[in-house]
Amino acid sequence: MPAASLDLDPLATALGRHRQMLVIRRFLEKVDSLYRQGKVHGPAHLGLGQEAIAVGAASVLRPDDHSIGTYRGHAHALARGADQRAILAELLGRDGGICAGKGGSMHITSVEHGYYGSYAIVGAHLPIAVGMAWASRVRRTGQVTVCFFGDGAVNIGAFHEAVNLAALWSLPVVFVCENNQYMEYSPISAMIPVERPAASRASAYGLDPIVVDGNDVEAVRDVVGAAVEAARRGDGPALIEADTYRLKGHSAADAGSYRPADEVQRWLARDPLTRQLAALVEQGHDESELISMDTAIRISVSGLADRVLAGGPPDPATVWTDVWADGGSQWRN
Amino acid sequence: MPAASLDLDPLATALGRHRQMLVIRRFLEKVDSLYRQGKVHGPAHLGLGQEAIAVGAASVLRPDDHSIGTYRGHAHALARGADQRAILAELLGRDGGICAGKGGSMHITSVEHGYYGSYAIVGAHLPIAVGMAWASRVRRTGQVTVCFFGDGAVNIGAFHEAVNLAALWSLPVVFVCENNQYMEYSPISAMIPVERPAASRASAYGLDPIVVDGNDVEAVRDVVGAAVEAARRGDGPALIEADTYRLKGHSAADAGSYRPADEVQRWLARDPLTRQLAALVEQGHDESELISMDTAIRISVSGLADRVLAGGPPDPATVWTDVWADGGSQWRN
Amino acid sequence: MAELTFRSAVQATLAQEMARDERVTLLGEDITSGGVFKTTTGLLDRFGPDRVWDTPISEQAIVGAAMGAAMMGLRPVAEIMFADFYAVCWDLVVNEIAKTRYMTGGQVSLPLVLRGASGFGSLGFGSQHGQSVENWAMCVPGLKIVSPSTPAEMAGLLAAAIRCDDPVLVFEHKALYGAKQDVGDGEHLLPLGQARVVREGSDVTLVGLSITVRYCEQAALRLAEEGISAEVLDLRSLVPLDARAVLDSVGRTGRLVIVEENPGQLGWGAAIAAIAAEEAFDDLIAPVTRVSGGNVPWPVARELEAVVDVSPEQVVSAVRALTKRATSGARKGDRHADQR
Amino acid sequence: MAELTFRSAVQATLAQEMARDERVTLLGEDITSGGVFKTTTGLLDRFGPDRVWDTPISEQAIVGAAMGAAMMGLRPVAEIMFADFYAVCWDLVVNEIAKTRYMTGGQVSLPLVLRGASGFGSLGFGSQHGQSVENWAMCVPGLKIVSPSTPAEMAGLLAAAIRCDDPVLVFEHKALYGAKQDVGDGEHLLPLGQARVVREGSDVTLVGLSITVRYCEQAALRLAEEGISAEVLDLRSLVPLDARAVLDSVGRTGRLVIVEENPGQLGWGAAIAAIAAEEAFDDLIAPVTRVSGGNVPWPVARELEAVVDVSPEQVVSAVRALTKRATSGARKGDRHADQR
Ligand SMILES: Cc1ncc(C[n+]2csc(CCOP(=O)(O)OP(=O)(O)O)c2C)c(N)n1
Ligand SMILES: Cc1ncc(C[n+]2csc(CCOP(=O)(O)OP(=O)(O)O)c2C)c(N)n1
Ligand SMILES: [Mg+2]
Ligand SMILES: [Mg+2]
Repeated sequence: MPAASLDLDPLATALGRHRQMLVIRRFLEKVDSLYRQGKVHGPAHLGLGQEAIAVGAASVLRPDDHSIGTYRGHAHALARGADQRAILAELLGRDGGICAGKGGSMHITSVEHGYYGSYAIVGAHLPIAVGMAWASRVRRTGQVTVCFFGDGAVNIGAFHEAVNLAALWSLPVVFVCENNQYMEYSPISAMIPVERPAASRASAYGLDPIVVDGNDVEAVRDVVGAAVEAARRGDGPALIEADTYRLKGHSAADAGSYRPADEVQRWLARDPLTRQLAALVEQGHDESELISMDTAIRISVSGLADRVLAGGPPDPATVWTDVWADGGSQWRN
Repeated sequence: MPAASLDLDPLATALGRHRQMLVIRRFLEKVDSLYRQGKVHGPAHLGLGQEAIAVGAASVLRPDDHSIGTYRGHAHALARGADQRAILAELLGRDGGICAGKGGSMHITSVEHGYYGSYAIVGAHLPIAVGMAWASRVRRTGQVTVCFFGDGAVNIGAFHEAVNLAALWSLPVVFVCENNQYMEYSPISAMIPVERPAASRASAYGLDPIVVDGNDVEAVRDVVGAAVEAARRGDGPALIEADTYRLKGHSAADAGSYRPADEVQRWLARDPLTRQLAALVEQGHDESELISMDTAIRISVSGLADRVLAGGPPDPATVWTDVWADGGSQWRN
Repeated sequence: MAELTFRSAVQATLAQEMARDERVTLLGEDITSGGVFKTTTGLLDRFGPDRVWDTPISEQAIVGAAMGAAMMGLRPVAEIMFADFYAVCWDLVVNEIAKTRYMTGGQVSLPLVLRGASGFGSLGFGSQHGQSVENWAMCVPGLKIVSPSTPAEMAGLLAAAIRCDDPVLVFEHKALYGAKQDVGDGEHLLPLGQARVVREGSDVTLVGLSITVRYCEQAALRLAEEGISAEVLDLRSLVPLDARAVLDSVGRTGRLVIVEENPGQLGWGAAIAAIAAEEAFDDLIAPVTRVSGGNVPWPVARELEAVVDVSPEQVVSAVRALTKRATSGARKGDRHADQR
Repeated sequence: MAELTFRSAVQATLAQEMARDERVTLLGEDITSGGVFKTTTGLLDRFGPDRVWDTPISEQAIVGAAMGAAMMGLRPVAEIMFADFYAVCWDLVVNEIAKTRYMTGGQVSLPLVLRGASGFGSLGFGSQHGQSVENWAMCVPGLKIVSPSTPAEMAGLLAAAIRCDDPVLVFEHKALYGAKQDVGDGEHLLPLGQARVVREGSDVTLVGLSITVRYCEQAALRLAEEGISAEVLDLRSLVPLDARAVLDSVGRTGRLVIVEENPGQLGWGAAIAAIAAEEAFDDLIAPVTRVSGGNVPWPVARELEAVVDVSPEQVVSAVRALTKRATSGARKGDRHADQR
């Protein structure tokens, strides 16, 4: 990354990354509680526990690089710097939603921050990511696209076609599989004929099998960073499998009771925030300061939520905008 | 295979397999010339040069085993014993066509002989083959399904989903990739990021990479035979790549001029029929007898073509049959 | 079955048919644990792993497996979690399943059911999880299309679909899953292709499918208060289509309002309207009217959903417009004059 | 461009637009060698490998790549060899491309074209390579749908599609590829959403699209010999739809016959018929009639194709039936009486 952007980059330091993970964690916890209060219309899939992947990856991207993800995409939008208020407004169906109330929780998008959207058909956005990277290659812009998807997505055709074409055309795209161990209710291990959902497939595309501890933000930063720079150099795509775990159910409506208690415990012990906190303290940061930073974040998020909730609904007339480039939706005269 | 079926099996001997390859070769050559005479309505994709795969594989199947293939499927139907006359009638649009004039060259099917059809959307029949094998497994019938497809099909999503599910469920299905080196006009080597279209992908499904000389009917018989018996035993699926070459263009309308002359020459030297003939002579068969067998086959095929051409068209009223199980096509009252 | 929800009607009918015919075998994502909409709860325990199969997220493989197994004589019932996902396996549905019996000259039968949640209902599922796609399937000959409107209808039509020797797509409107109804005891079985007269009337015919049948009923009640007598038809299935029922009703009422949840650009309602415009021309005393979903992808914010979703109110005003309309000069004005 | 075939109109227009705008980039199967239908011949040589990309058989990746690149500001033109293959990438087309601008609140634009061979035309391609699927796309808001009828139309509409900032599906009827026409010189550019009056007439309006426009013209000639004056409209595009042109014409003729190649079960013709039945009710003096492809998967034998394919003969007899029909008592019988 050019030094210039580094200075401005809030994710440039371990502390900054910890802070960003905290922001995401507290934001998602707030969404979870708002959901329980019936204030979120429609499903909400939270990335609780997977913050290190979003932040570690975002930390190696240039402002003009691209990322794209799934319905579990809030963390990725926030990691790129998307507006918390606009995202909350979208989730709460208030005016000023980041998708104008037309996307909801599953389609959070912030093109302004290089996050090209959250897609809710499993696998569908991998071919789209390929196209984004294809454009960068055609124009030789040096931009890289990072595409996040789940472990369950490796079994769908679009995954195969996308990774295969990216490899064939040697495109600057880094595929990051967030292996949180589950589809909706089924453990991924029961749904693949190989050991690992993504890494075990890499050789089928002439790619190296890459596995990283997805709950270690610094490890993610290093591994994704290397892949991004390789892609930028023109060395083609990478397929990275990041091991992680979702702290809650598949969506806010799911208690996740199908998960063995000891398994949950094991993973709780590997919480990316606890680990980064410990690392920072070891590096000499004052723990109490870190705690009060967390407190400040909690307070700001809930204050933000109150303000957004106080807002009004979107103008019903806007339902007819944004279908066509002319801004409207007229299909006949 | 049980001895009983062996005795009846025309493919049980090397001579019988040679004879069957000759029947297919002369049959397809006849179709090619009929096409040039404008007597075939619609496209015709010929398996000229790929006879050893069809015959070698068919030779290890029980009469109650299943096979399924692509628009390039005439050889597979014939290898299972489908009626030459009914197939020709289908190709020539005459009455008595094996698909009643509703399938044409791309959809030759003979369920009576265990050949469950020719499908013209690349990759689509692989998931169907998985279902056929799934039924055999659910019912524990010991039946095996062999699924033939081209090298170009490995890049489509359906291939990935099908082989993956077959491996996960350990189904009795043997996937045979007929690697004839080309898609339509593009060499497959230019369209994959790995060395081999199928074999290089096997490990992604926990399967062994298996490659066989697809122009050697005995080698095909041995390799497919081992996979079929393993599947029958319950050891799950196999993915076999059979190297071969089409002697003509992609379809009868294509001259195949995009193929380097020396490449064509190299492969002509490996013609499966020439090789089997040589092998038989070496084993003490009388060459002139083999030649006259060939002559007899040519004569019978062209006689058959004349008789079929003399037939009338299908009854136009039959266009309204066969949509529903009740035999009709009524969708409203 | 007694009192059932729409959801439990699915589960109970699957159980009933699995018990009745051992060839009935289920596959789908997360179905052994009951599925996302809890329509397969308990079936694994009752029928065992050979009858209920969890699959990876591989809709092409799921639908292809159903097709291949059906060719072998099983009677697979595959769950497609949300109807929107038919798009990822559309080739298997419309190019393979719909055509293979025909293109093989009748050599194979495909007794299979594809079923799952569908529809909008302003539940906040948005554009990729909220579509009603019965119209997609109606574009392609060779598929039977069922979309029930009540728990009893679900039980009777799903049983019929599973016993049908042809491929049937069953659409379960997700906003109806919670609907309760006493369906009485014993086996439920309804014919495919027979519309249901939900309510008789003489001034206008309201045609609905799935959730819109409710909207039609609610509209009919309000219209009755205004002295307008509305006949309500539940099509039940689009293929086979009971066009006669619609034409007969229009013959009596002279007016037709079709209520469809899908966008009106090209919905199933257009097929009904076109049939009426051609075959009921002399009976119609007013324009054929469609009340359809808005022609945009579905939004999520409640206030936006309300604009594009169809509603009883829209049906009521559509009917008012037709009945207010001067029928003088209309071909059948006289015959109907007394009724206004 | 002077004399062009439908096929060369595609090639020439692609070349023209690629020369005009360096963002126009092509991808598809075997297209560098000209493609299966020879619609991209010579473009690799002229524009180089950065502008013309051969792909594996991966339609989901092809369409997804076009979408992603369009989001980045390229103007990709992806070839889908046969329209039937949209089924293998339908999710990218209808759930992603059609919806992403909307579901992101207008954050992205998708200036892309998906084009390729489509249609039946009794060429022996059968059920999996012979479908007209404009109706599939019309079911889903968010896609523009163009289906040209002549070489000149192809040139003008393809250019418009490539310059359009929205996703456009262009259907090239394979039975028209050989059609020749002198298209004059200079750049061709037509507006999207403006129907073409192919021939004026006063007794009946014939509405066609793509190849059926020809059938309408041929039918009109024969009808003229019988003293029946038929107006022929070429819709050119289904979205945007020039409904006004149809309604205005029916206002003059009082009769409407829609000619569509797709199966009539739910074709684009139903949308036109439904609009007329609702908005031209007072103008219609005869039933709205559709001449549609048979409701079966397409067969291959010539004698069978002839039964399910639409033809000028069918159009002629449909019109005869309408004009013979007693118009007495018809709402507009008087006004039109003199014309019979
Ligand atoms: C094509 C498709 N099939 C099924 C679904 C329903 N679905 C939504 S999320 C999900 C599980 C995805 O698991 P994974 O890929 O591991 O992502 P995660 O939710 O764990 O982040 C499923 C099956 C879908 N959205 N799209
Ligand atoms: C989904 C799909 N895409 C494209 C095509 C057009 N097509 C027909 S055959 C073919 C080449 C297939 O090559 P391969 O799989 O190697 O089989 P082969 O023809 O060599 O036997 C293509 C691209 C198709 N039928 N289906
Ligand atoms: Mg997961
Ligand atoms: Mg090949």
